[in-house]
Amino acid sequence: MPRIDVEKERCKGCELCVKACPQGVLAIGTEMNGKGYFFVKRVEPTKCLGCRLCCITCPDVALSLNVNGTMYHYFKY
Amino acid sequence: MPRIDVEKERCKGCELCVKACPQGVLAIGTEMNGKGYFFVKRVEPTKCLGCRLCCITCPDVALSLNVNGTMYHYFKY
Amino acid sequence: MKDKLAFGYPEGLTTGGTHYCPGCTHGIIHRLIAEVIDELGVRERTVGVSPVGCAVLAYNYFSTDYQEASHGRAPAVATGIKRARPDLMVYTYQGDGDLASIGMAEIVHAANRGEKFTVVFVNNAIYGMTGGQMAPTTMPGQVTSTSPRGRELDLAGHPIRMVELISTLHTPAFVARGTVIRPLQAVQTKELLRRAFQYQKEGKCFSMVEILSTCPTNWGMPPAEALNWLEKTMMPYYPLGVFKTPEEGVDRAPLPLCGLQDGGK
Amino acid sequence: MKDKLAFGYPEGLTTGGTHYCPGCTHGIIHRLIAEVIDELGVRERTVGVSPVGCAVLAYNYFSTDYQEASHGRAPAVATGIKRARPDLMVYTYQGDGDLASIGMAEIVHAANRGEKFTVVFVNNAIYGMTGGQMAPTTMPGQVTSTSPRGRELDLAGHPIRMVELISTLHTPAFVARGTVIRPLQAVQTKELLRRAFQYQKEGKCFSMVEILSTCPTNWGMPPAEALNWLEKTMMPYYPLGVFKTPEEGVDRAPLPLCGLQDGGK
Amino acid sequence: MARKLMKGCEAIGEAAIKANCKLFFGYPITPQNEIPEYMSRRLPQVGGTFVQAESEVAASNMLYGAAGAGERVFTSSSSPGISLMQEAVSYMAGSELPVVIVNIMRAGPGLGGILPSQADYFQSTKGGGHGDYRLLVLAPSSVQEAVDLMQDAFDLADHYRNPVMVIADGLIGQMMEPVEFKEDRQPCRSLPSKDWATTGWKGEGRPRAIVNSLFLDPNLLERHNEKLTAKYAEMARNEVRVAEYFTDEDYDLLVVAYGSVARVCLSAIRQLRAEGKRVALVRPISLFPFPTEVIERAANKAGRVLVVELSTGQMLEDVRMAVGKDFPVAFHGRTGGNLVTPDEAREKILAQLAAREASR
Amino acid sequence: MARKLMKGCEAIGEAAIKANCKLFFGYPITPQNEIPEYMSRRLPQVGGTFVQAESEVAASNMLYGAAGAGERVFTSSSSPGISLMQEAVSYMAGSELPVVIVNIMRAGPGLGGILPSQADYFQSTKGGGHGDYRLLVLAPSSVQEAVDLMQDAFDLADHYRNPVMVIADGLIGQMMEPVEFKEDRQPCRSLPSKDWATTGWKGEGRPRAIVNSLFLDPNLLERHNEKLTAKYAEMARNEVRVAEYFTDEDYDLLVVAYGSVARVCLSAIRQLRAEGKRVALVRPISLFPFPTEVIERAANKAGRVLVVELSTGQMLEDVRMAVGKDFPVAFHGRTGGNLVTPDEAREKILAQLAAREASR
Amino acid sequence: MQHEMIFAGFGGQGVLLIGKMIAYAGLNSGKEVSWLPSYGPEMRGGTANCTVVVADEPVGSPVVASPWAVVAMNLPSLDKFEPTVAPGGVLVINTSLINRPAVRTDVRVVNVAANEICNELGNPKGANMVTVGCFVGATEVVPVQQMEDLIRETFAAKPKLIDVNVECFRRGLEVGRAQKAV
Amino acid sequence: MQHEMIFAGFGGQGVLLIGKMIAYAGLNSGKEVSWLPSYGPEMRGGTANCTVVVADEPVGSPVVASPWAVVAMNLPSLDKFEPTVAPGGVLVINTSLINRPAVRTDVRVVNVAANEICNELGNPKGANMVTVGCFVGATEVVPVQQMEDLIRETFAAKPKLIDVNVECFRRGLEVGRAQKAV
Ligand SMILES: Cc1ncc(C[n+]2csc(CCOP(=O)(O)OP(=O)(O)O)c2C)c(N)n1
Ligand SMILES: Cc1ncc(C[n+]2csc(CCOP(=O)(O)OP(=O)(O)O)c2C)c(N)n1
Ligand code: SF4
Ligand code: SF4
Ligand code: SF4
Ligand code: SF4
Ligand code: SF4
Ligand code: SF4
Ligand SMILES: [Mg+2]
Ligand SMILES: [Mg+2]
Repeated sequence: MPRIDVEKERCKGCELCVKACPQGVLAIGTEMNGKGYFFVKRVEPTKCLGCRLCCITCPDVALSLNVNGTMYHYFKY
Repeated sequence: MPRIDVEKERCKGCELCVKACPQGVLAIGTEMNGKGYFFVKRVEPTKCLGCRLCCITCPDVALSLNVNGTMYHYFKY
Repeated sequence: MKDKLAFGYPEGLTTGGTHYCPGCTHGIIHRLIAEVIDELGVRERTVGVSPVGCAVLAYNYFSTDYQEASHGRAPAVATGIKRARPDLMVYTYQGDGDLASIGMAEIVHAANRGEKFTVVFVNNAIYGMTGGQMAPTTMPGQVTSTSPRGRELDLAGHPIRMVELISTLHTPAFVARGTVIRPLQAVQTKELLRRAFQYQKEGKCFSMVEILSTCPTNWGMPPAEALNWLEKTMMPYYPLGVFKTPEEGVDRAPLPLCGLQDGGK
Repeated sequence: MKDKLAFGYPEGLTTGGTHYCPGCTHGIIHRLIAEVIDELGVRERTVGVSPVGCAVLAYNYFSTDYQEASHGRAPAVATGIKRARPDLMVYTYQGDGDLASIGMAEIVHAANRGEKFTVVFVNNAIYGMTGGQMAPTTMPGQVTSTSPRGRELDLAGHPIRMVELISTLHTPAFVARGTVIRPLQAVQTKELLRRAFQYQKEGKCFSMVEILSTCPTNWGMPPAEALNWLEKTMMPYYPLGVFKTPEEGVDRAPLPLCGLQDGGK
Repeated sequence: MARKLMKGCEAIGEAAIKANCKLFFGYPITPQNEIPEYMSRRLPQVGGTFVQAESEVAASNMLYGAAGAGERVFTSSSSPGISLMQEAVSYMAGSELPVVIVNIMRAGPGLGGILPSQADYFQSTKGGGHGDYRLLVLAPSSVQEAVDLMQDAFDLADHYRNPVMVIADGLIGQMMEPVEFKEDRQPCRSLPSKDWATTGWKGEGRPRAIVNSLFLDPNLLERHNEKLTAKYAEMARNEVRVAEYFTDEDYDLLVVAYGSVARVCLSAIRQLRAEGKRVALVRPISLFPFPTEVIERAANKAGRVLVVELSTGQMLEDVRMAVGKDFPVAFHGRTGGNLVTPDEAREKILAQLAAREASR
Repeated sequence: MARKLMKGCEAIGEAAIKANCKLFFGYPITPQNEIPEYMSRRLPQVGGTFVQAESEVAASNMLYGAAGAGERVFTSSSSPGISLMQEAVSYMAGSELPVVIVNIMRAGPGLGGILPSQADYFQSTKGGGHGDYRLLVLAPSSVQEAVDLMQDAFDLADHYRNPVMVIADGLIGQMMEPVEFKEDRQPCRSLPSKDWATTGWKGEGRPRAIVNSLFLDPNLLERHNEKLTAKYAEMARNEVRVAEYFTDEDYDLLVVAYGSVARVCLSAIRQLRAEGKRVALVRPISLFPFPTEVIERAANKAGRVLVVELSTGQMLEDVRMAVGKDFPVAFHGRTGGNLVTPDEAREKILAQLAAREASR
Repeated sequence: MQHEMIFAGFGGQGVLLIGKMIAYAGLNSGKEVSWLPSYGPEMRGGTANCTVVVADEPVGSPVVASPWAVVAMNLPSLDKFEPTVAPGGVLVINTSLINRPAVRTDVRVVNVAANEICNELGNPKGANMVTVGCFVGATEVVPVQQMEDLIRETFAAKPKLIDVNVECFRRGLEVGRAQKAV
Repeated sequence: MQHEMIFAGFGGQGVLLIGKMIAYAGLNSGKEVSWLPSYGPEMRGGTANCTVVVADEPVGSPVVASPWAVVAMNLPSLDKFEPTVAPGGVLVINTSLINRPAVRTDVRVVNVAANEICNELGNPKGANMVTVGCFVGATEVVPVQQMEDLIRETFAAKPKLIDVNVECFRRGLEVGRAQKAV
């Protein structure tokens, strides 16, 4: 299964990933990080396709994607 | 008859008018003006057509053209 | 089987995080550059040049040597570096105020001399860092803090298209425009950056990639809305694409509209 | 019947004579401008701006009010004058070092703001006043005092074509190129100047006329030979003509060479 | 007119408008962006023109053109931007153009920082540009004074046909204070008619106007330099502005400070005097011409001087020149954008008083 | 190596090459065009690079980049061009970049003229750019000295990581004199390795190199300012260069002059001494640091000072500061490109001697 | 008399505005005033503060090292400015966002749960009004009526916001008055 | 000993070159020298001059108000510099282009019809060589052999010009020697 990880201290809560995700995996949470931002959380983790659209979109490189090695072959984009 | 007048102190002897005149009216003379230039002289005054090519060419506005008023109508170029 | 990282943090970036506003696409552009540097394997001989503009602190964000240029002069600074050390990979990162306003002479001349470095030109149609004044690239009617009635074309003229302007130079160059507002466009822009750096690596030519970017803060809109505004307002005026390549036979210097024969009519 | 003056000294010029070298075409250009000012009847409200260059003393030669600008900044000075007093007719007279090198930012931005003045740009492919150094417009291979092996394209790039560059701006303008090396071309160039001043008189747009000119002294050849060199060497690279007019529908911003679809190949 | 709370930068802009200046050319830079922003809003309302220049180089040359055409005009910037104007400043001084330039100084050198500084004193008063010239330099220490000096600046510029520079820092530029614009303000100097301006030559009435600083003949240029020198001497005679505090009383220490810092020092001195400490303050308002005589006199009375600046010691040199070498001139400076606080000023003053005591 | 007749400007160019400087960025301006012209011919012969920049603004920023990449580099210009470099000069001082800048001064202000002048003294020594910084400023008075100082300038720049300015005028730049380039010249100062230069970061060996003058935190910027100030103080201790003539003898008048003018004064003084007149000369070679102590000492011995400059009095202020107010400091200046002739110097010196006599 | 105050909080909390209102209120009641925003790099970090001086005499230094009062709307502000309050001065704490008590015991501490109160009143952006109300209530540094007039002026362009903000101010006022020095 | 000289004429007459040759000849014979061209606005006007100092000691001022010798190749130069020659000095006049005699009586006047002579020798551009030859002949300020060597060096790239110029120089030398002080 692909898994999106959020580095909460990097997230600025801009919501761009939320809008970019075709699967509704992500949403802004209600917790604040150390810089005063409400950061993103996985709300539907199981729906993740591993498409990386959220990663490519995030201006703060707050998201990373881990996949089970056998599952996909990811091209360098 | 058209008549080209040379203002000798303005002339710098660059010879551009000499080359521009289709009639060979002008040539560099052997006299020096106050600035040390050999200035242009009319050598074949009677051949002048009044075409103004020399005037248009002279970088130092050292030439002027006088014509008998009835002879030509000069357009503003 | 162990998990495998399919998207992670590029080595070309330092890990500290940036000062950019939430949703500002400066951050995406940074990442794309870092990835290209990583992928070309040139990090250890790359020197960046930061502008004066929101990216003034870029030297803190890229894990390469860096120089901070004075406002608009990054192309001159890069010329100095590259002429001193042609073995280095050099790029400037410049905003639209920096490059298209105060730095106009420097960018045109560096391009025209064919300096072998790469320019990343981030066009967000505004002065971000100083709080939202009009840029030469500000759109007609766009309200900024120094165009409170919107950019007035009769007083401030039309926005300048730098890519088009630089493309008219006869000196061979690679000149292109992209954006990062959607993932696909980010991927395409990365490709443009890769080409730009590749041309430099081969010592071929000057290269410049203009990237349309957002400034949610000074445009006064949420980040996602800013992406849409860019698409709707800026993209029709600033078409994406490759405008000039160094290959032979693609010089496109414009010809006169009409000959002198009918001049003066 | 009394003689009638069919070609005489224009009122727009002072009578003192110039410091230009013998056969230098700066002098012809001066006369054409003066004649146009006379013929449009605007001498009493015209203000010229001299450059730093061989024409630095232009203020002594035109019988109008005049300002002497710092090197390259004549378009900024003219902007100041015209914005302060829109009723004045304002023109700058600039060399290629002045306008195309140090003054690149000022000319591009004045044109882009659509400042309603006229630029007379005298391109002689060299720095005349300072003794013959390379200009941005110097021809490939041309020997100058700072390009002793001839202009090397890989180090100094190709000559800049200012008219083409300014023509890409979207802001309406009148932009053209002429020369004065033959009487016919001088007449045509006068026509270009007339149009340029006329557009200004009507408050329509920025106007610029580039004029290819000789520098016999620093080219190191007699005046007549200089005319031929210009024709043979410069004219093929700097085509004469009208490049941009303010009339609708003649904007010729270049389009991308290719779409992003095939970018990266 | 009633007193209004205004930000320093905006008040400076409004003061220019009240001084009938209808033209502004400038380029954004922190911490003075509120000036161009204000002008871009206000000028069209009063029939004026705001132009955002492509750079400070261009802005300063636009100033040249507009002033040369006879109109009142000003620009503003901050330290790095002012450096870019130095060629044009020298040209304007050489061509004797009346313009007003505002420098809201920030910390340097180089890009430095955006916080307050007074480290452009040398640049402003000695000539950052080339050649022998002087600017009239005025340094307000409150928003109201900025307004008053701004209005005077235009009159002085016109009177002397010379650029006038108003220098302050972000403290003055960013703070709000009550200001009043006097309705019936009269020019502070006579305003000669601008018959030298390029307004179009009708062939009579006046000679052809040529705005220029080029003199190829060295004798003509020397004569021009002599004329300028005489003008600067006249300014030195007539335009010294200085505020003295407690110099009529007895004191053992003279503090010299200008602009925002002077104000902080004054706070500290008031408190110290309330405690019986004998301290006085001279606050130069015109930095060129420098109030040399006032300082010389006041320093002699004190026998000890403390100069406080947001720099590593620039006005210090002018004070040293005024005071000579007979007694100590101490210095306290802060840099980098750090301010001198009243407590810090107090402490430095007390230390000097103690040293004076010890040396008796 | 044999002595060779060389034009000052060309000798300056050759000296740079002999100092192993392989990079020149510059823009033409009279009266120093022979420098870029010479470099454009010579540099390719020694594997170096000459770039004609689009302007002085660009040239100075190219200097910044090249110096930041660790290479020796220089530029040259004349007064208006140097004014355009002031922002970059402040940046280079702030970023501590070793560069050499040559100013062949011409008459100003503004476009002025192209003949010799010394009116950029303030700009060079006090900071024409913004912020607290100092350049090391050297002023040769012969072509040979220009050569020697030029070579030292690169060493000093590298040693202190500071811009060094060499200022002269068209007299030095345009004249030919015999010069000698020593074959076995050693660096005049230790040359620390340039591990701060942006030469590519290998991830180890040294920290990442960042060439920068921005410090947003005022405390960091203040610390940076303090570091710079300490460096300037070190220069002041170690880098004073001055030539004294007849100061070991008795004299009633001290003349202070630098550069080309000092040489003219020396001619006059030699002749006057031959006639039994008691005059001495101090010629500052480093203008920053200024030879304050030497002048103070020599002035005290004389009791009267005459400063001669091609300006309306700029170095004069530094001399005044050194001398104090106890006895007169007279001034003779020429401007506009006019030179001081030996006869003129003689006459002014005699007048001062007479005044001194009268006041006894 | 002279009162120096620092208002501090996150960027969007409106601390510059309430500082400005105090300055205006001072001016309108015949005092001398100054208002000085912080504009340094800290602004980028998302925090903001301003220094306000209200005095009978023309204001000396607008820079204040030990203010009479500090109004802290978030934790970083409390951390930064608590130590600076002059002994005997006032420290207002927005307890909604600050989860520690004051450390100082030589100053008068005034607590207000500003965000809770404004949320309660349906004006989630009104925490600054609540806080300034509390401050005025606890200190009477400027007249209440002046402040209410200023709120009306401030929101004149958005009439819907006037009443809720006045309401916020008044609720703060009550909270402050309840903690008034006796 | 120190000799100061000014060489002056029209722009194209080659006065800078002959000044330079004198300086080189001085240097090559072990003297200290300086050569200073005029580069001011007068150059634009078509005139040029240079000041050369040849001395035993290092040269003091390269600027000279009253030179020991003036070599005037045209009338404006004579007009300008005749009054400056130091009493007892030397004044060389190219009589081909100067149609007035010298006014000064307290200096040694040396006349040479330089243009006639060089035209005669088929080297119309050699007037400067004739003149400098005459100057050297009349004054022996530098060794003749040095000068001839320098002519050979100067025209090394155009060998055809060497002999005619040496010839011009020698003819000048004769004229000068004939007018040598006795
Ligand atoms: C000489 C100079 N002028 C002006 C400034 C102020 N300044 C800093 S950044 C900037 C413009 C920033 O806009 P842009 O280049 O578009 O970058 P962005 O912040 O939008 O990314 C300006 C004018 C400066 N630092 N130096
Ligand atoms: C700031 C500055 N830089 C350089 C110069 C020197 N300068 C004078 S004219 C000139 C260039 C002249 O060339 P161009 O503009 O082509 O005019 P031309 O003489 O050929 O007509 C230069 C570099 C100067 N006066 N000011
Ligand atoms: S990888 Fe794709 S599906 Fe998964 S969270 Fe990101 S955008 Fe959504
Ligand atoms: S795009 Fe990045 S910064 Fe923005 S909300 Fe998503 S994870 Fe956070
Ligand atoms: S008018 Fe024509 S024909 Fe007559 S001289 Fe001139 S060019 Fe020759
Ligand atoms: S073109 Fe003019 S200047 Fe030239 S030779 Fe003819 S008349 Fe004389
Ligand atoms: S101000 Fe604009 S450009 Fe700058 S970081 Fe914020 S959003 Fe980005
Ligand atoms: S130097 Fe060249 S451009 Fe200048 S006047 Fe002479 S010929 Fe004309
Ligand atoms: Mg921008
Ligand atoms: Mg030219």
